[in-house]
Amino acid sequence: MEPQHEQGVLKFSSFHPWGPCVALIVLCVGFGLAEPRFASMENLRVIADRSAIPLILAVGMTFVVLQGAIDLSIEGVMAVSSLTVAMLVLNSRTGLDLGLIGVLLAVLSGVGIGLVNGIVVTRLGVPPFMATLGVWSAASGFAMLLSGGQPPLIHDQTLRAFGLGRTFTVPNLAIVAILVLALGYVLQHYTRFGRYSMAIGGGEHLARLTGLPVDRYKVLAFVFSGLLASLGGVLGSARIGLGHIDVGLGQMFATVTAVVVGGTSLGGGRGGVIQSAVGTVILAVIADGMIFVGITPDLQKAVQGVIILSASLFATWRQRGRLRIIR
Amino acid sequence: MTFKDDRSQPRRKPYTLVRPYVPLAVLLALLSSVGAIQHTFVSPYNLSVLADESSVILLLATAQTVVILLGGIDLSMAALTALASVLIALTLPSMKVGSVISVLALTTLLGAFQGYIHARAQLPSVVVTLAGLGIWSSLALTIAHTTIPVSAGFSAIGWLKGSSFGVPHSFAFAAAALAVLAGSLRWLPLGRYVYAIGLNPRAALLSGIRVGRVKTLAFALTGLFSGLAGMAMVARTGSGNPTIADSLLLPSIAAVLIGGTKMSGGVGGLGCTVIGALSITILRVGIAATGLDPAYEPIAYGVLIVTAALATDRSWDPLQK
Amino acid sequence: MKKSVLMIAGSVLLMLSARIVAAVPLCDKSQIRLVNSMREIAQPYHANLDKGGRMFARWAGLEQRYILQLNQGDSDKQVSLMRGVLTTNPRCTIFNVEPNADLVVQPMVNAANQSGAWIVTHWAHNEGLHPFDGNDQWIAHVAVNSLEAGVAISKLLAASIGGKGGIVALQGRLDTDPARKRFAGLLQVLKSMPDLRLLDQQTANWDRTAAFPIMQTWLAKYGNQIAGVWAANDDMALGALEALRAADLAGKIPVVGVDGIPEAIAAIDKGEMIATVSSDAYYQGSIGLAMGVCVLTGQVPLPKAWPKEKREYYLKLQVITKGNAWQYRSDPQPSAYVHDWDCANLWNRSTSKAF
Amino acid sequence: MNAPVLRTEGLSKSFAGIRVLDDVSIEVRAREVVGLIGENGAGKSTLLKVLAGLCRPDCGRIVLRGTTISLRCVSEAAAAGIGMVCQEQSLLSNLSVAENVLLGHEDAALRLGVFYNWGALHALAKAQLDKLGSSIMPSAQTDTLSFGERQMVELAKVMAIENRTPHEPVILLDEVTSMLDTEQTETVLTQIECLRNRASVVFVSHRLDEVLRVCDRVYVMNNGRCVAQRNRGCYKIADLQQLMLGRNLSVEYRNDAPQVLITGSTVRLSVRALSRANSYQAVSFELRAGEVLGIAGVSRSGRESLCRTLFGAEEPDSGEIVLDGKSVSFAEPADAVRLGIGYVPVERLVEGVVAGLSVRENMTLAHLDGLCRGPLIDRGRERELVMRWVERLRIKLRAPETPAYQLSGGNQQKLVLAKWLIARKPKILILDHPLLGLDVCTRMEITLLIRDLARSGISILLIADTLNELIALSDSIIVMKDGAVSGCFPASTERPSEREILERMV
Repeated sequence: MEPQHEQGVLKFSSFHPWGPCVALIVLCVGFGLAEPRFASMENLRVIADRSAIPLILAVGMTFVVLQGAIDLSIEGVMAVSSLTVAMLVLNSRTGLDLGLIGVLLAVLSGVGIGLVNGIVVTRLGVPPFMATLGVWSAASGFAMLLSGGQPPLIHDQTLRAFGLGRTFTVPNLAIVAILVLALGYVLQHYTRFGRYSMAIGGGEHLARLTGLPVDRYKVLAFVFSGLLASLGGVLGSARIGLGHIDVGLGQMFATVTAVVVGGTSLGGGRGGVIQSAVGTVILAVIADGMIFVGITPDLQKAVQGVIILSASLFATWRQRGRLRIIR
Repeated sequence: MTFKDDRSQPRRKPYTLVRPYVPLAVLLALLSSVGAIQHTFVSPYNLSVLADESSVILLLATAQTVVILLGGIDLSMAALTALASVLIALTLPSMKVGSVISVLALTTLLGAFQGYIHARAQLPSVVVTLAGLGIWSSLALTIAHTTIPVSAGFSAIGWLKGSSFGVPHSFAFAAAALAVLAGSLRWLPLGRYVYAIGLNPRAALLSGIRVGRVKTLAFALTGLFSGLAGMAMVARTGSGNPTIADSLLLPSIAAVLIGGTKMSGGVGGLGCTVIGALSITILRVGIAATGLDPAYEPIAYGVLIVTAALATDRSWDPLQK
Repeated sequence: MKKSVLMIAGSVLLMLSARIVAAVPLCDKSQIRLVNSMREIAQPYHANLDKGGRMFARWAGLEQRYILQLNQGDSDKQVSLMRGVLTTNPRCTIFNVEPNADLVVQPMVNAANQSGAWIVTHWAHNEGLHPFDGNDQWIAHVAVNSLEAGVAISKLLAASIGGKGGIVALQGRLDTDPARKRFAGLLQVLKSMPDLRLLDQQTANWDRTAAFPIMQTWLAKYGNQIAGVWAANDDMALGALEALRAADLAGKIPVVGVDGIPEAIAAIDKGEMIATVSSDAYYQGSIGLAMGVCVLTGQVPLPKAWPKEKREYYLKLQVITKGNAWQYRSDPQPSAYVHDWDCANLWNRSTSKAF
Repeated sequence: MNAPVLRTEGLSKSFAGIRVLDDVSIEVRAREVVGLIGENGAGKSTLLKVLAGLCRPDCGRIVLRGTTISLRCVSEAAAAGIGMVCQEQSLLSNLSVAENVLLGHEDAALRLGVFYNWGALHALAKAQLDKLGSSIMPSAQTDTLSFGERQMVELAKVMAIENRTPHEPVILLDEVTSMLDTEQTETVLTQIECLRNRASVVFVSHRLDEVLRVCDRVYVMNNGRCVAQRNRGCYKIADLQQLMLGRNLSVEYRNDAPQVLITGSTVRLSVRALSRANSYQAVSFELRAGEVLGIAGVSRSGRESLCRTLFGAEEPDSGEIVLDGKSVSFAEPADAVRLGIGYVPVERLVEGVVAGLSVRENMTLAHLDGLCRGPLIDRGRERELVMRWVERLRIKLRAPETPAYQLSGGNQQKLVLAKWLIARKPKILILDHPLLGLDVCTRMEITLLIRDLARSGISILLIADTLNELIALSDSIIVMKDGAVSGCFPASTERPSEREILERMV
């Protein structure tokens, strides 16, 4: 019988571990057969490039989700960091040219917002869903103030070059993403942060009973997620060349979807960064593949929906049971 | 570890007494603060305008409340609303009232379908309705690439537009729908099942409650209300549009939460959802009325959500950690 | 020819009516409120709408009375925001509306009719709806002929690649009128040029960030088959351009867009884009307000007295290419528009009736 | 007679005005096993919680090795060398055993003070488990363990404390055996015996015999006060019971009414060759009207699974269930409920009651449709019915609107029973450990109730905590072993001995 801590909002037992991987392979093979050029080296790079930023976001989100919480604020964070970086490096609006420092400051803005999330959740006891929903909204408002109807263009060529460039034919962003993923993996499996996050997700009050500093690690998770979100925002604007409040448009849903599809349970305590990475790549492959096989734009969301649904079905069908509790 | 000691801490007591009234307080505070800056904002006329504006969000939030009480969530409502608006706008000229009825029937079925998948395949409602969100919205987009004006037969829904005794019909309609639902939550066995499932699905199951059936029913409800919302939309804009309601999803959920219903299910109710919906609407319109920089609206929005949660969502509950 | 006749007729009629109806001011000028209702200000096009509006407000000495309303792409909200303002002194309030989707025009006009506020709309509205059909508060609808814009850039694109080869097209939000009309323009041109092939088309919802990966994927899929890139607006064009830049193809593959935002013009200067069509956001953001002020101050008769072609007309579009890009490089000065804002020349940029 | 390691002086604690600890003073000496006995709500658990730093006393002080300490949280208590094993398990089932054992104290197994060294971690955990002679793999995921094994891990976790303090730890065991079946209890008790030469132990249990067996001294608690203290050997059981209850215990269920021979009555339920993969195989038996059929067996013998199957909560792979002569199949519990079958699960708070709902709502949850006038619930009739059963079962509560979580375990159990009894004509009751963790007094009430129900014609399928309980309660008994029926004792005048059953169980 299931232990009690499996219950609670949005909690459900974890996916069949190999489900997502299989789904990913099936998708690749399918698209590859439908359109041989899909398998081309160039397209692999494109997919890597495409999934880079979502992957970075997903890694951050994973730790929050592992703790059984959720971070809806990443779009807001991305907007803020995007404008901050655009206004701190050489740009069309402010006279500043801080270069790398500017980038670091922009990334720190995310840390700040993450800190706010964490404090609102732990100190004020607001449920993460609402806390981060609110912070999301507030942050995007702040970004609008910064933007003020004059999106700053980024003239800092090194930053632009990095955003668009490749090293050894691998897109720079993809490299960053891989590094972040590696970092995430180490954090999850070899540090207290990761293990305690698991523990908190497994049963928060039990973790408290054992005397773990639960709140500290919750804040940490939100900060980490904020950090990576702002990193994503910075990279995104380095790529399109201006500070834009819509730089993270739709990323929140995408990231959560990726995490879920990858098999990290929204209930917390199950899954991990690798799973989320797989989920992200799945979504990237879908998006890319659909353009390849020329599915009309109108239907893309539908196809995405169907794939998410069938992927989850495929992954969890065998785990159905009369007493299984699904929210 | 039992939670007895925790919950019976005396200092919590007084707070738990005022808790139910907090959403109302938030609403009034909001209204008065906007009214202070913009006096005419609290004029009867404007209040009725507000009520009218809130009607669609209210419809969405009402059904959403039931699903959230079950411990789930429905992300597909807005998309379904858009689909409904398109279908109604398309079929009104030919089928008149028949179109409304058949579209409502359809959306109800689609909702029930999602519920069935969720219950039968035991997929989390987030996943199922996320997929639904994608499917319904692109379905709407495929059916109608753009705005479909209602060329004829508008009378079938036109009655939603007017207002009597200063009460806009759309709002009265939404409120009535909510009242009916609230009543059945209170007086029908179904209502009690909903709360039981939200609080402890396993015990509910082992008490012989047909959980799957209840869930399917709840999602059928969201389907139906999405249809109604679509109808209200068409009545308001005189046309249907495939992206008409996208931006209403989060506000409607926020309305439920601000109303004091807990994400974790089983705690809360429809009473406060009205208040939540009104608060959200004031925010959407109020800031503009005060002539502040629009950028402050999302900020205020965020602050409100957090404060509301702060006020309502700290009630203690034995089955939640 | 026909146009000029219209103009003359128009102005004559205006003078007559001006003399006959010794128009009295409807509002004390200090009471007038100017509202610019638009989607957002993140996109440069919208930012320029706002700038235009503010420029006019400053010029007319109504800077304090200028209100900006953003609906963040939420049609329902655009209407709500309008009603929110109408609670105070509607009769002296002027709305200059960039409809988030054409369906909002109807309810906004209705709101105006009920409350007595004044409204000018841009771009497009649902079929079968006209200012002159008893909508007396609806001063005018300044339509933009998106088809024409689409045709213009498509022709230029075709010309730049010698009328043959494959092109890819980035569409706007599929449920908006400009998106479809501009694309229709492209299809029209394609029909006339058999050698020109449309390899692929996708929507990027007007959004630069969304356009980037789509373009990347196309490069992977079609490689060197892509001879040109067609985008329904400059923002997406620039997104695609960045993707090209990432593949060192910037400037090698011609790109066209619509809107004439500063970056696009800069790109045209650099030769990375070859053309864009501007409906002059500054003008759109201000002309409606100008009309309203003229009406409210009684410098022109009530709209219902105007001839139909002045209530609903197409706006002159400016095709920007390397040739004339220099004129649009920097933000225009108010002086550039003072002439257009004058109550006598409100219809300067009308090309033809739009009904 | 050595010096006390841990001493409490005049501890008092109130919750919501109700005094749960009233001037309690006890002492625990080095290498001594102290027993705490008393009814439910006598304050045993609260006392332990205070000692373990789970909640703070209103007044009074705790003296550890001569120095007064104030414990703000569990980790502080642990640091001071006090560890507690709770009634409810506190393991994180999604972590490995090793992580659970060392949770919060991994420092010894960290590289550079940051990175986990899994090898070291497992080694450390193994050391702890070895102390208890347990062979559980430290790398195993905790939710793959049986309840008993998890209990072992709990113990290991608590024992790990001794590595962190220079002194011998004080181990608080709160009802650790109440959820275990006979042979698991045995192991735990032997562990406690072993603990004696490493630590001081405070042991709380409802099972008097266990306490008396392992404890050097017992404190008797009765509503919040420590009423007596007895050393090993110098007390009589009856006398203790009297102290616990504050009154004389007239009848113990062991010497219970003679069995009625119900072989004549009709067969209510007959199970034929019922099988479910890796739970039980080819189980067949008959349950007659008014019969109490006990199922003996160790945990994992498939009896729980069998019961759930008969309630429709698990589906059988093959075989058939015949109810009143008609072959039935349950798609979900609801079907079984409609046919008049009720199920009282082990985990009361998780599966039995909806803690958030009121007593009234809980009681009528299963049979609401019977209480409807038209489509609507008839509140009047509902309330009246509820009150009737509250009285009949002597459920102690302030009002029917009291939320279920405010009831004591015993009353919750009664509530769960009532939920099934209010049905028009309940046919079969499936009781999974109905007496689990109840105090003597409630045990007896429920025992008698079960008898009454049987006499009134309801058939009862019973899984009991202990063998003698089982023998006492049931008319006929089947024994299950590794999922198969290994023995069957039809109702007869003389009862099978525990030994007879035991040898068929293991």
